[in-house]
Amino acid sequence: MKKLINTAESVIEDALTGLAAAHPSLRVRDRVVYRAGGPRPGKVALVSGGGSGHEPLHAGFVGHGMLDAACPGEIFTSPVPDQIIDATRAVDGGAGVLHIVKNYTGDVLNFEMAAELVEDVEVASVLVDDDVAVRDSLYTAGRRGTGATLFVEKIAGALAEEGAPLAEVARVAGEVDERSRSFGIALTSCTAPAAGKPTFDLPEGEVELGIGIHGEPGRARVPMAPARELAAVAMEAIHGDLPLEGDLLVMVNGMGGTPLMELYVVFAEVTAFVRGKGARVARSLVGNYVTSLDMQGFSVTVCRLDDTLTRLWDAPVETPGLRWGR
Amino acid sequence: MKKLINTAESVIEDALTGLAAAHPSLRVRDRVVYRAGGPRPGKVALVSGGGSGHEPLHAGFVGHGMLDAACPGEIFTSPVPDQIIDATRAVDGGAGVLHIVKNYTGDVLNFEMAAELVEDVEVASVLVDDDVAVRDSLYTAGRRGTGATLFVEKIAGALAEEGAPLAEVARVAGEVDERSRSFGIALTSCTAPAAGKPTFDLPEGEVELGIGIHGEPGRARVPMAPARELAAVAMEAIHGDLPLEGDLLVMVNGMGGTPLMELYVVFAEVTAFVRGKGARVARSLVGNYVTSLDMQGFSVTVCRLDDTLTRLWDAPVETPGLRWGR
Amino acid sequence: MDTEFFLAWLTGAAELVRRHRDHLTELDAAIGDADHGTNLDRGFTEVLQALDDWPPTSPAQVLLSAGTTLIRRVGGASGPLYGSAFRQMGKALETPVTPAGFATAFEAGVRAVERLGKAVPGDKTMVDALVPASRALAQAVQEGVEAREAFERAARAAEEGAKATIPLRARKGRASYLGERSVGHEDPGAASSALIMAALAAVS
Amino acid sequence: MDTEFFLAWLTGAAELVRRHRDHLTELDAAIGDADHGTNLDRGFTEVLQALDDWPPTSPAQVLLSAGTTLIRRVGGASGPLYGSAFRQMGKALETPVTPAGFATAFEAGVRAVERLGKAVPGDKTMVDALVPASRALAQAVQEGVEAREAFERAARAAEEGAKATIPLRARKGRASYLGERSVGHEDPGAASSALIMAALAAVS
Ligand SMILES: Nc1ncnc2c1ncn2[C@@H]1O[C@H](COP(=O)(O)OP(=O)(O)O)[C@@H](O)[C@H]1O
Ligand SMILES: Nc1ncnc2c1ncn2[C@@H]1O[C@H](COP(=O)(O)OP(=O)(O)O)[C@@H](O)[C@H]1O
Ligand SMILES: [Mg+2]
Ligand SMILES: [Mg+2]
Ligand SMILES: [Mg+2]
Ligand SMILES: [Mg+2]
Repeated sequence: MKKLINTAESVIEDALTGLAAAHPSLRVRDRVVYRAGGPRPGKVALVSGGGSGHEPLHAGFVGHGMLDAACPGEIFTSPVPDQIIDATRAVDGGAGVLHIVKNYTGDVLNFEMAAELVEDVEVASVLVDDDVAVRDSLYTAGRRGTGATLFVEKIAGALAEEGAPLAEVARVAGEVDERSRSFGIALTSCTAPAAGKPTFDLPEGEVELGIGIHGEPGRARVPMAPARELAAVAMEAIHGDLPLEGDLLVMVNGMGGTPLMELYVVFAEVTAFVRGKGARVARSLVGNYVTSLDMQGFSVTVCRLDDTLTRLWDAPVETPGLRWGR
Repeated sequence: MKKLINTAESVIEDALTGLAAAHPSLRVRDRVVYRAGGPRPGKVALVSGGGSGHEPLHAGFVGHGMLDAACPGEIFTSPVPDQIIDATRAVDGGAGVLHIVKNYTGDVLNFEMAAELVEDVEVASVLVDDDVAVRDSLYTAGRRGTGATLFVEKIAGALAEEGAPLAEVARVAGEVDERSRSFGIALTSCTAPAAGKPTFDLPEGEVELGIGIHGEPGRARVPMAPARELAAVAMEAIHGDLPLEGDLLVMVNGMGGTPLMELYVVFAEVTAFVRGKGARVARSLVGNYVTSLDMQGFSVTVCRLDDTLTRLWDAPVETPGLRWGR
Repeated sequence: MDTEFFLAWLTGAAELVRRHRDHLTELDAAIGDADHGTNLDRGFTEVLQALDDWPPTSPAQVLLSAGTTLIRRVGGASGPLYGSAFRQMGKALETPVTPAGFATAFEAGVRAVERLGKAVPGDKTMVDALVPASRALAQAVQEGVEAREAFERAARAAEEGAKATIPLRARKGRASYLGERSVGHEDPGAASSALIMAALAAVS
Repeated sequence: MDTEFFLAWLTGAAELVRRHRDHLTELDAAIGDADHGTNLDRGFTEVLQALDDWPPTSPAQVLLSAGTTLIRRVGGASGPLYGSAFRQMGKALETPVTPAGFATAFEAGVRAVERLGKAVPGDKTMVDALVPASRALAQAVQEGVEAREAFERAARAAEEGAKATIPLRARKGRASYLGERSVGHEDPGAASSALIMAALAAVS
């Protein structure tokens, strides 16, 4: 394993030091990343968090029009209640706080515990579960939260900036999750610093279908194929669960080790696929947004837009990872 | 080799198709990426280009406040004169065109040939050569152009938007290059699609110092070390060539396969190093901006700012790869 | 069973977790996200630290302190689960601690895990090691065997329960995402539960 | 030496470049950026295409067409360099083509490379193969040997010149960035120049 770190133990601290140094718009205190300037009176505050290793998610999306605070856990390990409690109390501007939680047992348990312990703040919570690779059934912990988390954070964040009340922000956040689906494919595994070696072995000629964002193996292993075919596998899985119709927000997301050029190749295929189904890519993102350390591969996330969601997506955002309109 | 491509031959075309689909603000014609909306009357136009594989450079920096057109060559191969001639003629708004050329024999020769052939347009050209790993002497082709290219494109682009004349834009572009230095370190080689295997072998325990951005081996190979030490090697090389003083613009750039978290770890060390020299990181960028396909590693680029350069750096920019202020 | 006994248990558990850290992480790498060993090692190290910083004066305090520390320092799924288990055990523990009283408290702790995680035996989780351990403990106490023997039976039951997760298909936690592919691997949390019970049996 | 002869030369060169493409790319991987083989293969394929689309009617036209295509399609350093070489050769070539006339034109082509790239023999570039080839050609012509023999000597000189780049330290092009580390590798451009000269000698 070769990584640009000092020690496996200090990597989170060191990265947060760098993040704070690079972005004067952020403040880092006790393992929580805050938007500078303190709570916004009257504005619903958004708090998210989860294991580290998915950068820029979540800390990179703290700022105007998105999150008020992010709680980074250890690598692939959800944050502890203390972080979430601190964040929730610190960002509350009197209008309450929305917890955006990716659907993983650890994230759910820790956010639940935190929510119970801050009786003094009005807390609502939205669970993100967009990964169609996992069937939501009695036989699973339910669908994983992956790429749609970014959509939920951006759109709910824009609504909160508009001054909408907590219940409304929570409702729309849930709606975004319901209208979104994702599917991921890995070309390589990733290497967690503490583990020191790849989480799983993936031979030269094969890829993993239906991976999550924690280096966990996927649902199946198949031979490597051209971008066109891999894109089709992901899009068929999504289309089979939520038919592609109307205006779509589409993200082709890199898993961290895949260069931009390849993501554009995939995006070209995804766009053609969408057109083929008679739908339209109305808005898009191509890049590394919800990653899995140094994993090579991609995921596609699709959200069915309506006028309100489109307006909120287009609203100004100013964060290290996503910025437009200001 | 596992890559998200259809064929090694079609990768550039396919990626440009995806780029155009993802960014309505761009137009792609005959292997040239243009800013939509045609030439800006009275504005000096900026044209750059070079081999592909460095994304988002250059095509990702086409837009308001930066480039008017980019000419992507084959992977790691400079563009041909035809592309540069087409671009130069198409973007000229009557105020002339600045060619921003990275100092590589191929880039220089092709841009020179193109410039000679467009007698009908006033063309000035700036050569970017910021890589301190290469001594500029009778014994080399001169310093390579690497990270400073982004600084030159951003700052010259802002000045052009302000309406400055060609000579002035060219002068400041040259000044940015003179005030900038870079040094790169590779943890892994990269794999060019056509070659199908890594350009060089780099054993588990070793790194390459002083690499360029074309997967060429560096100046020396040394044992892997903690981020703090690798950052110090890069910064000492830069500081030894251009003493770190006053306000600095610092970019910690990923080579394409290195996750953001590690780049922040490096940036934390770079900031500490700069402070140790009594200088100040006044502006910064951390991310994958001038890459080498899927190479893992980083480069640091430092530019000594003055008030004018700081103002121009802060000016609004709206491109796929760099955006703020609008 | 005094305060020393419970301190010795947690110290032993911390040692076993440290020694088997990489193994637990490898088990998690196969069907999870390769962090269970590091999570628990970090957690138990902090547990000992806290017990050292604020010396407890009763068995219940030892368990409450350990549980709180695990909740506050581990994260992930196992942090809240183990943390709640020790906290509930502490709340339910009556002094002076008798084997019977301990068995009752232990069962309360296991219940907390079941309540929080909603897993039932057979779901391929730590519950598959903890429930058999709890049953064996209650059974042994009823039979009136001496404490040491009771703990050894509980440890054996936990160990068997952990191994029994190998053929199971996971229905809870990350491993459930793998569906059929989770079959053939031991559940990391069940394995760590077996270690914690082994530490109990090893207290002398 | 008629138009057919020159078409045969370029066809042969294209075949040799195609056959040695991966080898040229490997040479470039060692001290450059691993694209010389693909660059030239792409270029010569286009050269034959253009010669097929717009059939030339004179030897000079063959060389001018080839040079222009290489400049327009190859890119990199070798595109403009080889392109200018063929264009200058074409401009300097007088019909009917005699061995002496060809040697003069060839020398003009090599001069174009030297002028454009500012490399001198010993810099570890294609110049190290082209200059000896040009000299051998002139020499042979002076000695009045027949064309075929003259071309074989030129090809041998180019081949020897290419191999002679191995111990050299590069002072031009990408390889120069490696400093001392460029020693011990054959220059890819010199190698491709030797192939082009071999194709000349092979025309029958
Ligand atoms: N719902 C649940 N109920 C009981 N135990 C669970 C549940 N979900 C996960 N676990 C246990 O937690 C273990 C994983 O812990 P750990 O790896 O530390 O957390 P994470 O899964 O968040 O990375 C699993 O092996 C399993 O035994
Ligand atoms: N200044 C120069 N003069 C003559 N030949 C040169 C010069 N620079 C490079 N070359 C030749 O070009 C070859 C490399 O060509 P190629 O790999 O196609 O272009 P690039 O170096 O741009 O990738 C080198 O091996 C060398 O022979
Ligand atoms: Mg985890
Ligand atoms: Mg090249
Ligand atoms: Mg885990
Ligand atoms: Mg080359």
